[in-house]
Amino acid sequence: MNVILLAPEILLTLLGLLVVLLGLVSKNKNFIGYISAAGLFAALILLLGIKGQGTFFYEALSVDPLSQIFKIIFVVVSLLAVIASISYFKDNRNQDEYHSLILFATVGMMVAASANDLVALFVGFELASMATYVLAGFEKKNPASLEAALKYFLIGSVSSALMLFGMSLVYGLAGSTNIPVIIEVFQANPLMATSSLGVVAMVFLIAGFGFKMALVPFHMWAPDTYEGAPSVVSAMLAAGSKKMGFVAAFKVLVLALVALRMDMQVTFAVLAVITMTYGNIVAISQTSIKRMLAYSSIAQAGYIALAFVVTTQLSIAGGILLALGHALMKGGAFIAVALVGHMVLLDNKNAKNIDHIENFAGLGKRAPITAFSILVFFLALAGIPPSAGFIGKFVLFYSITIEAVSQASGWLLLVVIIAILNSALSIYYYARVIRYMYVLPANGVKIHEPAPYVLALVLAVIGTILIGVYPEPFIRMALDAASVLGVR
Amino acid sequence: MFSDYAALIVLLPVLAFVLTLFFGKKFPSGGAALPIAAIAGSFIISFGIFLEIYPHGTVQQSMQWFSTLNFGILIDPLAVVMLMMVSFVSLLIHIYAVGYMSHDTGKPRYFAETSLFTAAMLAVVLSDNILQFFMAWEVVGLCSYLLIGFWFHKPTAAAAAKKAFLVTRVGDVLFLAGIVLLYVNMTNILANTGFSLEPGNFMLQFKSMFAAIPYIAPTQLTIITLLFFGGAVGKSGQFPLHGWLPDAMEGPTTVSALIHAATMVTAGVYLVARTFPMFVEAPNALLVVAYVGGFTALFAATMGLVMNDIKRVLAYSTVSQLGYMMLALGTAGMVLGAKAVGISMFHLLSHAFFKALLFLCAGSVIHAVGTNDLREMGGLFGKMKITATTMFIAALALGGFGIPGLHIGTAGFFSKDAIIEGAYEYGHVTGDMIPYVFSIIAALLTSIYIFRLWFMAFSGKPRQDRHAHESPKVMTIPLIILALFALFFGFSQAGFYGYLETNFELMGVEIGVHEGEALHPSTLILWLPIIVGVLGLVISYLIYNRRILDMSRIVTRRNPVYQILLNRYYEPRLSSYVIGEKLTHGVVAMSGEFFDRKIIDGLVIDNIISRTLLSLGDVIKKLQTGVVRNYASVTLLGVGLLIILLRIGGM
Amino acid sequence: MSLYMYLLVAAIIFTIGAYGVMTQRNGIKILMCIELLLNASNLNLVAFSSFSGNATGQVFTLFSIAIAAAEAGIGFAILVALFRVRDTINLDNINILRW
Amino acid sequence: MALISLMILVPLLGAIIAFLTKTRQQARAVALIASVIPLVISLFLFTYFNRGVTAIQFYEAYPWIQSLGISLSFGIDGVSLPLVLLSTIIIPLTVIFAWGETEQANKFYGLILLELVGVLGVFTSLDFFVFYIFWEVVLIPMYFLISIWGGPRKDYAAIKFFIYTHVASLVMLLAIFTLYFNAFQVSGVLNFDMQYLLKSYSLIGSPLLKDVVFLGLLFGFLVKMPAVPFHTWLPDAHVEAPTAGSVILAALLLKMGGYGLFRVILPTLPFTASTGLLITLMAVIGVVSILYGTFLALAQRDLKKMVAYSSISHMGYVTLGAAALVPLSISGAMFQQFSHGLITGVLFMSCGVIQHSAGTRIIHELGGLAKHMPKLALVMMAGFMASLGLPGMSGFVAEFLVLVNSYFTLPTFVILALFSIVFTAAYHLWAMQRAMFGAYNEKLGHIHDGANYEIFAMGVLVLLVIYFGLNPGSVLNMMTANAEHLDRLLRFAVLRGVIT
Repeated sequence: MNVILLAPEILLTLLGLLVVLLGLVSKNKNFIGYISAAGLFAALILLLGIKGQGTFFYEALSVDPLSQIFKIIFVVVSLLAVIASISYFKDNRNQDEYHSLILFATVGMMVAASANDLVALFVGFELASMATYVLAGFEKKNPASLEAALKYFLIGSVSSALMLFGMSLVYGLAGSTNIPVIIEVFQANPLMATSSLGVVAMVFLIAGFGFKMALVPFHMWAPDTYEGAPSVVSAMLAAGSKKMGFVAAFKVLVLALVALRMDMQVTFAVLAVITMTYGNIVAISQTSIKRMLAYSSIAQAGYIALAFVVTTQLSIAGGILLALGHALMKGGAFIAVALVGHMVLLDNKNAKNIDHIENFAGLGKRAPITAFSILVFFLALAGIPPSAGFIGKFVLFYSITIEAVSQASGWLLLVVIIAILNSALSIYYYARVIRYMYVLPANGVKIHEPAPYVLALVLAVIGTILIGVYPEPFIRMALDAASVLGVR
Repeated sequence: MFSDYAALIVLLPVLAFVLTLFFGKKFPSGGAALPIAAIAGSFIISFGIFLEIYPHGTVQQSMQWFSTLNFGILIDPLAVVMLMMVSFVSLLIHIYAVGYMSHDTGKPRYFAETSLFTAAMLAVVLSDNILQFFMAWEVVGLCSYLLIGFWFHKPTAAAAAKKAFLVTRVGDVLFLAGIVLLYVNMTNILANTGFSLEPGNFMLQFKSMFAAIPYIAPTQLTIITLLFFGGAVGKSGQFPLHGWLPDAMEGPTTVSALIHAATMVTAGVYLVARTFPMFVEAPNALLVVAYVGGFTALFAATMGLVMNDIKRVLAYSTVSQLGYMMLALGTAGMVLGAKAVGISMFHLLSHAFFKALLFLCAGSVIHAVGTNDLREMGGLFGKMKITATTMFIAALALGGFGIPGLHIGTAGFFSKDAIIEGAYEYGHVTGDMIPYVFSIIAALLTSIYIFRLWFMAFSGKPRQDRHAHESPKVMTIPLIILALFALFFGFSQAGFYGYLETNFELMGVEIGVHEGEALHPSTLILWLPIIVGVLGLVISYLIYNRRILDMSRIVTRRNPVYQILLNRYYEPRLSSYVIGEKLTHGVVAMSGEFFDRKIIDGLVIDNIISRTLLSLGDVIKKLQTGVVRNYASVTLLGVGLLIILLRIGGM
Repeated sequence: MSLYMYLLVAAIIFTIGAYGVMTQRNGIKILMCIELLLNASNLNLVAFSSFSGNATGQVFTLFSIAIAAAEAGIGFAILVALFRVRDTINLDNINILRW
Repeated sequence: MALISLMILVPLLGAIIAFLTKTRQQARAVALIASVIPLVISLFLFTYFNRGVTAIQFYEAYPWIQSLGISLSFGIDGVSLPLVLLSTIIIPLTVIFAWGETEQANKFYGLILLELVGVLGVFTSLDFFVFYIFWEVVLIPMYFLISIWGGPRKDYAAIKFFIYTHVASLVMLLAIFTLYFNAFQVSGVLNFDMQYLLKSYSLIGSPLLKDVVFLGLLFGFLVKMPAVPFHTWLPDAHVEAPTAGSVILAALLLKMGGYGLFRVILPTLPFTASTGLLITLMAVIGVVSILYGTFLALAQRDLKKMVAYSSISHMGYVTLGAAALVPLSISGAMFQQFSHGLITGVLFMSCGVIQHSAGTRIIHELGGLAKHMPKLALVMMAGFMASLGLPGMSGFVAEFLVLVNSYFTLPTFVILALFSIVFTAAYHLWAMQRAMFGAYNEKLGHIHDGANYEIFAMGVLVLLVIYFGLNPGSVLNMMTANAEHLDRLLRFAVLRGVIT
């Protein structure tokens, strides 16, 4: 048992505690942001540096390519969020709590990512969830923020209850909570899972994970929460904790599906198609950019969920790539929105709904860097090459297409076509924002964009484009990660 | 040694075009000197070549263009006489124009365009392959467009120019189709039969075409020749594509002279003459040629009777004379073989001279009186003697006056009588006298309308108090020269025929020149043309000079015949209004527009697809009530649905 | 008493909780219903574990009880904060975020 | 010597620099330099291109995504070189034409340069993945050109253009997927190389799939061309786009579609399951586009819209010539692409000048412009004559070749196409008469002639049109070489009797 492999988690946990302590002793807390940023950066280095696999705590946790790539996603997202928060929560009295919460949330996600046991998975899930519940409502005086937190919390706990119920049934069926063991048992006697109890268990798990993934119909909380929560937190939620649902789903569902040779293609196809279509169509009619982004991330979840339709290595790799790309693009986008909010508040201290699309008019002149990064993120989200979004969709759609071809199944092809039509449709609302930024006249002066924001944005932009221009290593990582699941 | 510079015949005027267009202003009199010099050069070279190759020689130069196509020069008897005529007449017209256009501001443009016009026509004449012929032919069309619309600020001029281009374009498309068909046939022949090109020859060269005739299926050949003739109909203003020619009068008179005498319209006749060997092998096509020609000759003459615009009268006379030439090619072609080319070309040349003369005279009159309307002219004889005299000579030539017995007469006399005789001979052989009858009646009408014109213009008392004066030397001298040609060109008839008969042998094509069975037409037949000519002269003298009967009672609104003639058989209305505006634009194009914008774009793209999607969003988003209980319900219901779904879709 | 009785009870509890979540307006009541949901699962776990005879289920239950407690804490915290700004915990009025 | 990648990189750099420049003087200077260097390079390629050789020349490849068998490989042959030349000619002239641009000049010129990057990439890349990426990249700058500098309905036009063509390319992408996967199944090698994939097309198992893939590709290209009935994005885009945008759109972007036909469709066409049917389909689409475009052009009131529809009808010749599958008809179609690129440039520039000085493009609101705009009248007349196929101009050669050689395989369609010629002349002349000739419409007030740089750009194009009209061989010979190379495939197909 080589503890080095868990160094990142340990580091972040300790850092979280440290941050709280520092918060107690120090008056001006602005430096804390830098510390946690540094810590996250260090964790990232560790993650990238550490090679090797292993399981810990009686096989409760396992470190493998799959967990690692998701951990990288989580840490990167938190890093971006934290960097942005340095400006966002500047001179806020509770920065220490904020940052520690972010760190704990990250740890929770990482635990979930490398969970090898339902208990660990549940604990990780809950740790991350609770931290983010609080974060969503972190602006205590802002009713919207609190409402967001409330909805998030209620639906979240309902679905974690569902998940727990599902887990309990699984445990009952398999007699163990260790995922590999469960799989073995299932493989041994498939009938068990095809029993109604098994189905119910499966569905409850889907519901639990689907809540995080924001799949229709478990998405209801997402738009409200993303809109109400502080933009940096929304970034965290949309880009980070959302992926926790996917990693869990990959770990449990995919394995279960493979083990049980359960034919859930239709189910997931329906879920995915409904999700992406719903997300895109509703996104079109939004005027609040954060809400629009929320719906767009629902749509993206729909694309990623296509990976479950054909559980091939390639499709899952595609899903992972898109998740990675989406983390950067969506995280960056929300941070950019935060910057715009900052800009609007500069214009007018008590401005209402600051993320309204009108506020983006002439952004190209007022805040060139922000506007440009939004442009990049949106084009990437729309799947225009060369960008992370394109690569992800490319691999994903490719995997579905070849399945359709080799199975000669028309309805799979139909699914792909619906998917591409969706991604074409999405251009409509992305382009509308772009138009506001670059075509419409500015209704304000050029502003100075705070360095932390800019840094976060630039990092996200570079990541987005880098994956698009030089996807080779990322594709390999994704393939390795997918290979862990032992799918064909 | 001239033949080495054959290319210059075209290149000189082209050069003059470029220089005059861009630097004309810097030269005296709008750079008229450049084209005049250039065209004079062309004339000299052509004449030199004529001297070199006479009696039995050709100049052939050719270079590959791309793939199986080429650019080349072919100067055989047929070409060289055309070359000399075109360059010479257009030279005179250019000189005349210096005076005629002296007051116009757009001189550089004018001279540049006329120069290009001449160049293009010369290129048509000496091209050695059908494609190059077509290309030059199109440039001729372009120039006519530019020149007819020279006074583009006059709406009528702009419209006339467009009409000219479009109507001829119809013919051109047929011509192009003919070329396409020919090309395809040639390719197939080369691929499938023993036929092969001599080394250094290209596919669309006239030589190769003629050599290939035996291999082409007769029906194909007929279609090809008919399509070619379609082109000729367009360019030479034959029925039913004649409408553009009278409208072309909107251009300056000198341009009309160019179009009608030297360039453009003769190209159609030249095309048929050029590809005559193919026509000879396709008798049906020849028959069509004959009938279209004969009918046009008569048809146009009838309209010439009633026109009051001096230039329109001449325009219709041109149409009808071109009809004669086609008639000659058709009828004589069937009975006399290659001699037909000689007959028709001879009329083409003599017509060129006296028609140029007529137009220039008309121009001189208009220059003096300041109007085109015959009814406002009269009594000009005293004021402008030279013009009147030369024009009378021209009228005699057009009427074909002369003494049949002892070969004395105007140019028109020789050329036209030969045509009419040909028609008669054709009738005699085949028993089909219709073309002959057409030609005789046309001859009568011709002489009536031309002398009507002359008497109305020059005799009687002035009908307006604008003191007209004789034109300057630069204008009268060309008149005199042309008048001499109109008088004496006819005497070269015998030599001319002899020279052209051999034309196609030079390209190795055998066309029998069978002299009919020794035909001795009765004296009546011999004298009939001149009799009708004189008759016409007398009639118009009595009516328009002596005024024995009052025309105003005949020429009234209530006289349907007069109305039809005056409205030119309603051709302009039909072509431009009904076909042009209503049918093409109004019906076809507009319905297409409607279909495109409203059905495809409006209905499908805009309404059905985009609008639905966009409005759908507003509906669906209402599901997001904002009440958390509903969210929970949806979540739990989702679970239920999922279970059902799995039960159905899954296991 | 067979395993299925336990499972049945758990299912009933779960259903009650679900029903409450769907119908109640009062935040506190909804929190209680969520507790029901969680405890239904706990009951399951314990039942399974005692019948299959391995302890994991009971461990799991301990974890989940702890977590449930924390969750409740957070829930109340949020409700309190919300009450401060909105003067109500009737969740049907908490809908400024919608559409 | 990585000439091609250099040719693509220079404008990319130029674009970035142009974006960063402060004044319009700097911007346009950068744009000019960065667009002339590629011209020099492409002229070099044009000179040292080994004619008569059908193989790819100036080949260069760099590994990129090994795990998917994707490599950055570039090269040119007789099909692509003329289009590369065209692109590098059009863009500098566009920059010169737009020399007076004032509104956000740096962005404007930068976007124009990006367009150059895109089209050069499309025309030179030999890897299907790279091809697709450039194919998509082209959309973005054009979207901005329309939506920032466009006319009143620019938003509608821009988004319509973007989504419409994007859908098409996505459909094409699916077809590419299938090709790629099929090749992988056959050979066990992951490779995105274009030629390799096209060769493997004939090995697709199910006939249905073959046709589906083919249609997917065809759809992608026909929308770009655009061919009726997928053309409706074009008129809107053109009407709203700024002049420079229209020029690039019509002269280069449409050519991408045609290029696709020659590069992708023709090599696969003989091996489809129902070749005869598909050929007929293409021929029908081609002829319908010709006639439809002509008649709709006849119906337009807006000069620019008329020109837009004329582009549709001219591109119809490309489809027809390609469908005829005769070597000379194919090379004629290629030449039509080249020549239409040059001609349409003049036409759209004329529209631009008129719009700029008269303030309107509605034909019946104009009239007698020639009086006050002699220079424009001259070049515009030349352009119109070229567009209606006057011999001696490049358009004639192209259309003649297409018509004549298509007659061998598709006689009826050629006869139909011939009809359009008269009407083509009709709408050109009608527009000239109403807009330029006749009495001067005094409502327009005092108007000035086109600026010298505008006239210069148009003049150069006119000269090129005449040059290539009199001496088409210089580009035609390389096209013909490749067309004959294609013809071997087709001959093979003919032997199998799939082509009637």
